[in-house]
Amino acid sequence: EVSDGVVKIGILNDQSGVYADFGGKYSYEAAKMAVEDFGGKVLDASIEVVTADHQNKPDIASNIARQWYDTEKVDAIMELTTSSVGLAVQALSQEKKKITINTGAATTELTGPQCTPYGFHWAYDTHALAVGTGGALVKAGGDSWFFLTADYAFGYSLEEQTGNFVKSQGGTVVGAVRHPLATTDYSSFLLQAQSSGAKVIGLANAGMDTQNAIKQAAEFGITAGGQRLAALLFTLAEVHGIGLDAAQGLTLTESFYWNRTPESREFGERFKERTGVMPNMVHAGTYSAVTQYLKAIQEAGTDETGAVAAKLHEMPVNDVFAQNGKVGPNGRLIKDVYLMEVKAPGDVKEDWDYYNVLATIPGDEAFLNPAESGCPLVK
Amino acid sequence: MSAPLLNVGDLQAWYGESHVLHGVNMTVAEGETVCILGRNGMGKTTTLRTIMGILRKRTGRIEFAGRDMMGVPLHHTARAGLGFVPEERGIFASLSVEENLMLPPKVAEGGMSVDEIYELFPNLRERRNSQGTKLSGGEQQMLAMARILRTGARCLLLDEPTEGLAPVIIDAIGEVLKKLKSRGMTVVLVEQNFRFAARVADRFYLMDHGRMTAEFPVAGLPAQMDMLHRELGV
Amino acid sequence: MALSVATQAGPRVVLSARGLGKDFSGFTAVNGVDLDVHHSRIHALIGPNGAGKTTVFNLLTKFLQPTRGQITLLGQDITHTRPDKVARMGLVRSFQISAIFPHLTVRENVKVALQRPAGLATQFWLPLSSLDRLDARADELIEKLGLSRWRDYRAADLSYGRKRVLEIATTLALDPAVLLLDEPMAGMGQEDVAMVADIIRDVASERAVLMVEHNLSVVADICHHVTVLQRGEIIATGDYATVSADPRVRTAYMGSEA
Amino acid sequence: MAAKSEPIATEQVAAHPRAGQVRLVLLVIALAALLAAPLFLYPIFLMKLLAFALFASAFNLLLGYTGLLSFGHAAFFGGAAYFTAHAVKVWGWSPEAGILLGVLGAAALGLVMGAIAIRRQGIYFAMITLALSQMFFFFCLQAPFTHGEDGIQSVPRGHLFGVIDLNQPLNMYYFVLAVFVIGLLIIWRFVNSPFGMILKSIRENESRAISLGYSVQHYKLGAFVMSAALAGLAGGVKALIFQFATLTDVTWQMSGEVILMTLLGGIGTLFGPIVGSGLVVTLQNVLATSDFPVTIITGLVFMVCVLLFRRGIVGEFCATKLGKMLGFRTEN
Amino acid sequence: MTMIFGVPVQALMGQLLVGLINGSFYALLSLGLAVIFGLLRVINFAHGAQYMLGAFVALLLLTVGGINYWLALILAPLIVGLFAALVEKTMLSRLYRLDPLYGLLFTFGLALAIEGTFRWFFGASGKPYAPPSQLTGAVNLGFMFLPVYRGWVVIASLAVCLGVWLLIERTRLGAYLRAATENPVLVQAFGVNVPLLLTLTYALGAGLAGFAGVLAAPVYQVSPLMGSNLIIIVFAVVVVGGMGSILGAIVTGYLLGVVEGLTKVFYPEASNIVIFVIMAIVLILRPAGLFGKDA
Ligand SMILES: Nc1ncnc2c1ncn2[C@@H]1O[C@H](COP(=O)(O)OP(=O)(O)OP(=O)(O)O)[C@@H](O)[C@H]1O
Ligand SMILES: Nc1ncnc2c1ncn2[C@@H]1O[C@H](COP(=O)(O)OP(=O)(O)OP(=O)(O)O)[C@@H](O)[C@H]1O
Ligand SMILES: [Mg+2]
Ligand SMILES: [Mg+2]
Repeated sequence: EVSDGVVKIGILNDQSGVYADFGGKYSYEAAKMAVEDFGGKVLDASIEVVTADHQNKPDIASNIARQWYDTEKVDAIMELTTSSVGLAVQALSQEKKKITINTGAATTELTGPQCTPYGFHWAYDTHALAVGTGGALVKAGGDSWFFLTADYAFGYSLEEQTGNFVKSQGGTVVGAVRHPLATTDYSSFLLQAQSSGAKVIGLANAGMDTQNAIKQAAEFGITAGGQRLAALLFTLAEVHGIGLDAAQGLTLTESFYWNRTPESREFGERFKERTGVMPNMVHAGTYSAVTQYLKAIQEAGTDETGAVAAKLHEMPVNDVFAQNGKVGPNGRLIKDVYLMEVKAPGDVKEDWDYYNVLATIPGDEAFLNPAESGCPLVK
Repeated sequence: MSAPLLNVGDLQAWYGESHVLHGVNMTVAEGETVCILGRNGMGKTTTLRTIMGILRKRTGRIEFAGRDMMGVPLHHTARAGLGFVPEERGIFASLSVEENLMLPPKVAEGGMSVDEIYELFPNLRERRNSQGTKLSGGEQQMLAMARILRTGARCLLLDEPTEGLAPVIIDAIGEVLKKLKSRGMTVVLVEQNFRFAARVADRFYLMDHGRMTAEFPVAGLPAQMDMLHRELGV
Repeated sequence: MALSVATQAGPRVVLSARGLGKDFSGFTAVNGVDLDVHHSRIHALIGPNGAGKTTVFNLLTKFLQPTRGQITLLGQDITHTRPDKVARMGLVRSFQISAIFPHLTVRENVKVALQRPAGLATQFWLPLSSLDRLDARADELIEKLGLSRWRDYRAADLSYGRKRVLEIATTLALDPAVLLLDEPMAGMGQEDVAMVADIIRDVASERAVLMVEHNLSVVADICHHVTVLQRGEIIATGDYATVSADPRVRTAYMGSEA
Repeated sequence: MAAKSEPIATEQVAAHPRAGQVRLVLLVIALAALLAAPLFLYPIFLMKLLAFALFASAFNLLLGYTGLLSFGHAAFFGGAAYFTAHAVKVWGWSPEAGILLGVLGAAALGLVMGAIAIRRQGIYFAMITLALSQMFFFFCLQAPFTHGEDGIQSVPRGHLFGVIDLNQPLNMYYFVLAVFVIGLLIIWRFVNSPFGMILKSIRENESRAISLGYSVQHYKLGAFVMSAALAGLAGGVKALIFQFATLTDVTWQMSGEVILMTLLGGIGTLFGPIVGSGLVVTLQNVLATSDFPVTIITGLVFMVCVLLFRRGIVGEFCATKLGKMLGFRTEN
Repeated sequence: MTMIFGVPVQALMGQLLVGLINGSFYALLSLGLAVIFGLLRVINFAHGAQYMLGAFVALLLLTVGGINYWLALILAPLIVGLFAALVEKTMLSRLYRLDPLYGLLFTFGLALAIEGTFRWFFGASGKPYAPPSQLTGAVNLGFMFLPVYRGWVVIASLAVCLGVWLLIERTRLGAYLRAATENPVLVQAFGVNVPLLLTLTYALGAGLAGFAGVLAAPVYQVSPLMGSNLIIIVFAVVVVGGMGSILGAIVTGYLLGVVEGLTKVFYPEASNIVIFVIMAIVLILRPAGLFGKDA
């Protein structure tokens, strides 16, 4: 039933670079955790999880993926942080007829024009971030924006979609400046943002870049000067990275928070047991993705890609990460996402208790309607 | 004769695998000026470089002022009182003429003063602020010598000091050497210019294929003439 | 102007300079030098150290760009020509500090010089063996300069003196119309000096030679014409007897040896 | 380059009379091995190996035989990859045409960079090539057709001469092998030609070469362009192998990598770069899926090579008695 | 508000100041490189790594040893210098007699190894390092908020640069070292302990990088790759200034910092390319660099 008697899942992501805490080794742990919770076997075939570091290089990533498929009998690859990597591996996997479930990358391209029948996008995407964080800030009166954008695909789409959303809400975009990936000094960019007079400075970047930008914004008295920062892609890991002093008051969007429900708490604690850190949406998303994939195999009674993909498309998702989430024909998991505010150091009651949940954004609002996603697979 | 200042015994030396010195024996007494004659490629330069310790692939005996120099690290040979003027002059491009002149640390009193030196080599005073290697070939040779005269070394190793020099300068250098001798300076001189050597040296060694094949005092020179004609074509 | 008279009388001028001058950041190394080098003659350029002889060489061969003056080679103005072009036009020089290709064998050194005239320099599609036909000529030269014993040595392993000889060999290989030699005898043993002197005299029969040399016996011996340089300017010119008689020269240069 | 200051071993071991035949036999064995390899090893890996071996050999043509250390060869390698990928994917050119474009593009690039760089020597040359390739890198980062960080993805391999389907791993492999062998033959001839001889002499003593009437700049430029073109050949092929053209191939780290390969194998030896790249690529593959940063090892290897065997593996072998008897020659 | 080329003057002033701050790091780093190159003829590719080392040493001193910023500012450079001295004595020193390119390749490898090691242990993402309490906060200059700490960076680097310049251009030591780079054997034959001098020089250069690292720690995060991003730029600075020209390195450091700052105002896309363009132009027009004496 199961090809060559074992189900092999690959966790391919950045484990040493700017996204090492964002996903990294912790996603691998999440995957193994999922396998154990599932019982370690599916259709009494053993389950294996392998992992590798793609250093945010799409070419390295697709080489590893290719090798995994060709020589190591890997059945599915997940996590895939960084949009460029996500797109590369998803394209390759279609050619090799293998399943990818992306929990780390942001771009809506994955389930848009470049969608594939075997590619799934799980945790979040640029649209959700735009709607969540962008929307919230516009509502709060931040109606003029200036973007600080990472100079590559992910940055552009995040800037574009947030910008569009802001405009659709009657806000304006007064300008944008692009900075190279992994810039260490943002002072000059921040000064431009400052002199633009915009009410909100949207940080269309991620990981270490965002962390540095936020720290330096504080140094240059920008936040003190009354302008607000919108960390468009910012998770628990990054908050922990720069500390509450710098992060407090930030509004951000995640599709998971460990301290939201008893189940998520229980999961969070167990995860922290293993890894020493609380999970963010990428880690929890990976856990969910692996679990769902195994369920699908069970349902399908085989690990043949076509059948499993079909199951993944039709089965609802119910686990600690998603409650009655559904998967669109374009591969997009549609579930609620949450708008958070980072607490002030004083208000923290226990370790890692960083967020106040401001609002829950229903999946249908957060994510593009598959029909409008531009995915050719959607009739 | 008192114990020699410099005493070289069965000195052998190699460049890589090529064996160049095949057991050189030579002694130089305090205050003496000794000249090594020999055709090209016989090992004259090599002898000096080996005594100085620049060429370290060597065996045999080198004693200076009764001290064994074989084990001594390069930067201590100079402090022992040996001064070296290389064949290729070794002027420093990144230093001005004056800096070049001042470079070698004084190892003892009794060296020439800077004024005395400029006295001797007027060109150097004139060009003292220009870059060392911008000097002409000859000027560089003067600088190379002047530099050592400052340090007050007890024993000079001069490798073809007159090469490429104009007769006037050669005369001047001849005078310098005489002056140095009167001060009790010991000199080991490698020369092609036989006429010049005859003027300054007390004693001669004839070098042939890495060995000293003859040794005679300046007095014995006439007797040796035809042999030298044969050997050197003087 | 005894000089100009002499030029009209003598054999044709192949290389001539007019009002040649060179300044190095304020310091004038060469000034107002007029020079005529004649075919089949050996012309000596002598002068105290630092007089500017090497600089004149660098100017004539265009390794340095003159500050003033004009140079003509075989009737053509080369004042603004690149050095390699000048060499191809037939003006070849040796260097005061010997210049050879240290890791090539003696024979290869000579062959490299032979390649260009033989039109075998740019072919990157031909095998090396295509150069074999240069061997004969190369060995001939090597023989002539008494280097046969070292023919297959790396040039680096020769003594200083022999390196100079080798350099002359490569220079001759080009069979240039004008030959510039900068102190060819410096650092050579007497027997080599004699040999090289013969060679120069011999090759001069079908070309012009301009040489810098301190070894006055040689100059007296083989040079038809002598120009004395001092502080970058010509103080005397003519045959050896005339020049060495000139009191200015005696004081400035000859010293006790005259 | 290495030779400049190494002590000169005057003791000469004459090549054994039969050396020629022995070398031929070795060559044949190697070729046979290459032909049989894909039956035992992962073809993609082998192809990567060949591509980098060619790249390193092209680089060595410059460093080993003219003594010019370019720190910007990635520009030609990665640049050609982009050109080929774009031509094949966007314009739908045939693979051979695409590769040709890559080669020409790299050559043109080489002509421009070379024209600027060869006016300088030694470290300055290295630095200016580095600067120029960095400029090219940022150009690629911003130029739309390269798709920045994403790179040009899923490049079709297409049909060679319209008939041979390169999507078949074996077809692709033998195609790459053929390109590789041809590339090497070109290099071999180039180095052992009258032109190569002049290059050598220029490396030894430039001003003397000028005084012999050689227009040094042109010879250097010629070598530079040739090296660039061959690097381009490697790059174009790589783009087809991985169906990918990316920024990684134009970074200065890539320029450093190819230096390592050459150095490790042996500068100025024909087979050195091949051995070197083989080792480096294998190493990278082994460590690709481990979390141990490959740079630690490459870094250490670099240091060890420079310190202990500058001649590189092949170079050292050539220097052994056996090597000399077999008549292997190095430029050092 | 008043405009220059359509840029508000205060923004311009701000950018100039920011440029000056970056320039301070460029100057310190290129100074170290220039010292090493000028005297050892080694292009120290490991300079970026040593800069990173400085920052990490400071971080570890704080987290492990509880040693504060000011002490670290002294200790870290010493530690880095010591490490460099070891490297020089045991390895680098064997390469002086060879083509300078070997020095470049060796240090290139060294850089890879060091950075790789730190990536292995600490990951590539940055670790924060808080500025000393005395230097927190910012002053309002009217046209911008200047974080006090960054003001300090400018002053500190200026002071150190000046000190080093005097040491090398005005002392006998300088003459020795310059000569030693050309012909170490001869200088040693004159009785100077050359090997020791060279070791000290390399240590000094690396120490400067370490110092810059400590200065940088509070400004940027402490990360294993912080140097590798910077090193190439600093190369460009040194080349433009004139390899081995101490003064050139310093002046050009500040200069290019400012130029870069301006580019960020007028044409941000070119901000990361402008320095290389300048470098290429200079290399063509004046290969010895703006301040270099002709090589
Ligand atoms: N660096 C070197 N490597 C190998 N062999 C060398 C080296 N230098 C000199 N030799 C060889 O050593 C021998 C002696 O050379 P040396 O320079 O001592 O001769 P010399 O008597 O000084 O000649 P000259 O009068 O030309 O200076 C020569 O055969 C020369 O080829
Ligand atoms: N590149 C340069 N820059 C500055 N000054 C220079 C340069 N080259 C030579 N000079 C100066 O020009 C003058 C002439 O030098 P040149 O080498 O021509 O003398 P020369 O006649 O060849 O002396 P020698 O016979 O000793 O070689 C010297 O004073 C020298 O210092
Ligand atoms: Mg000698
Ligand atoms: Mg001269």
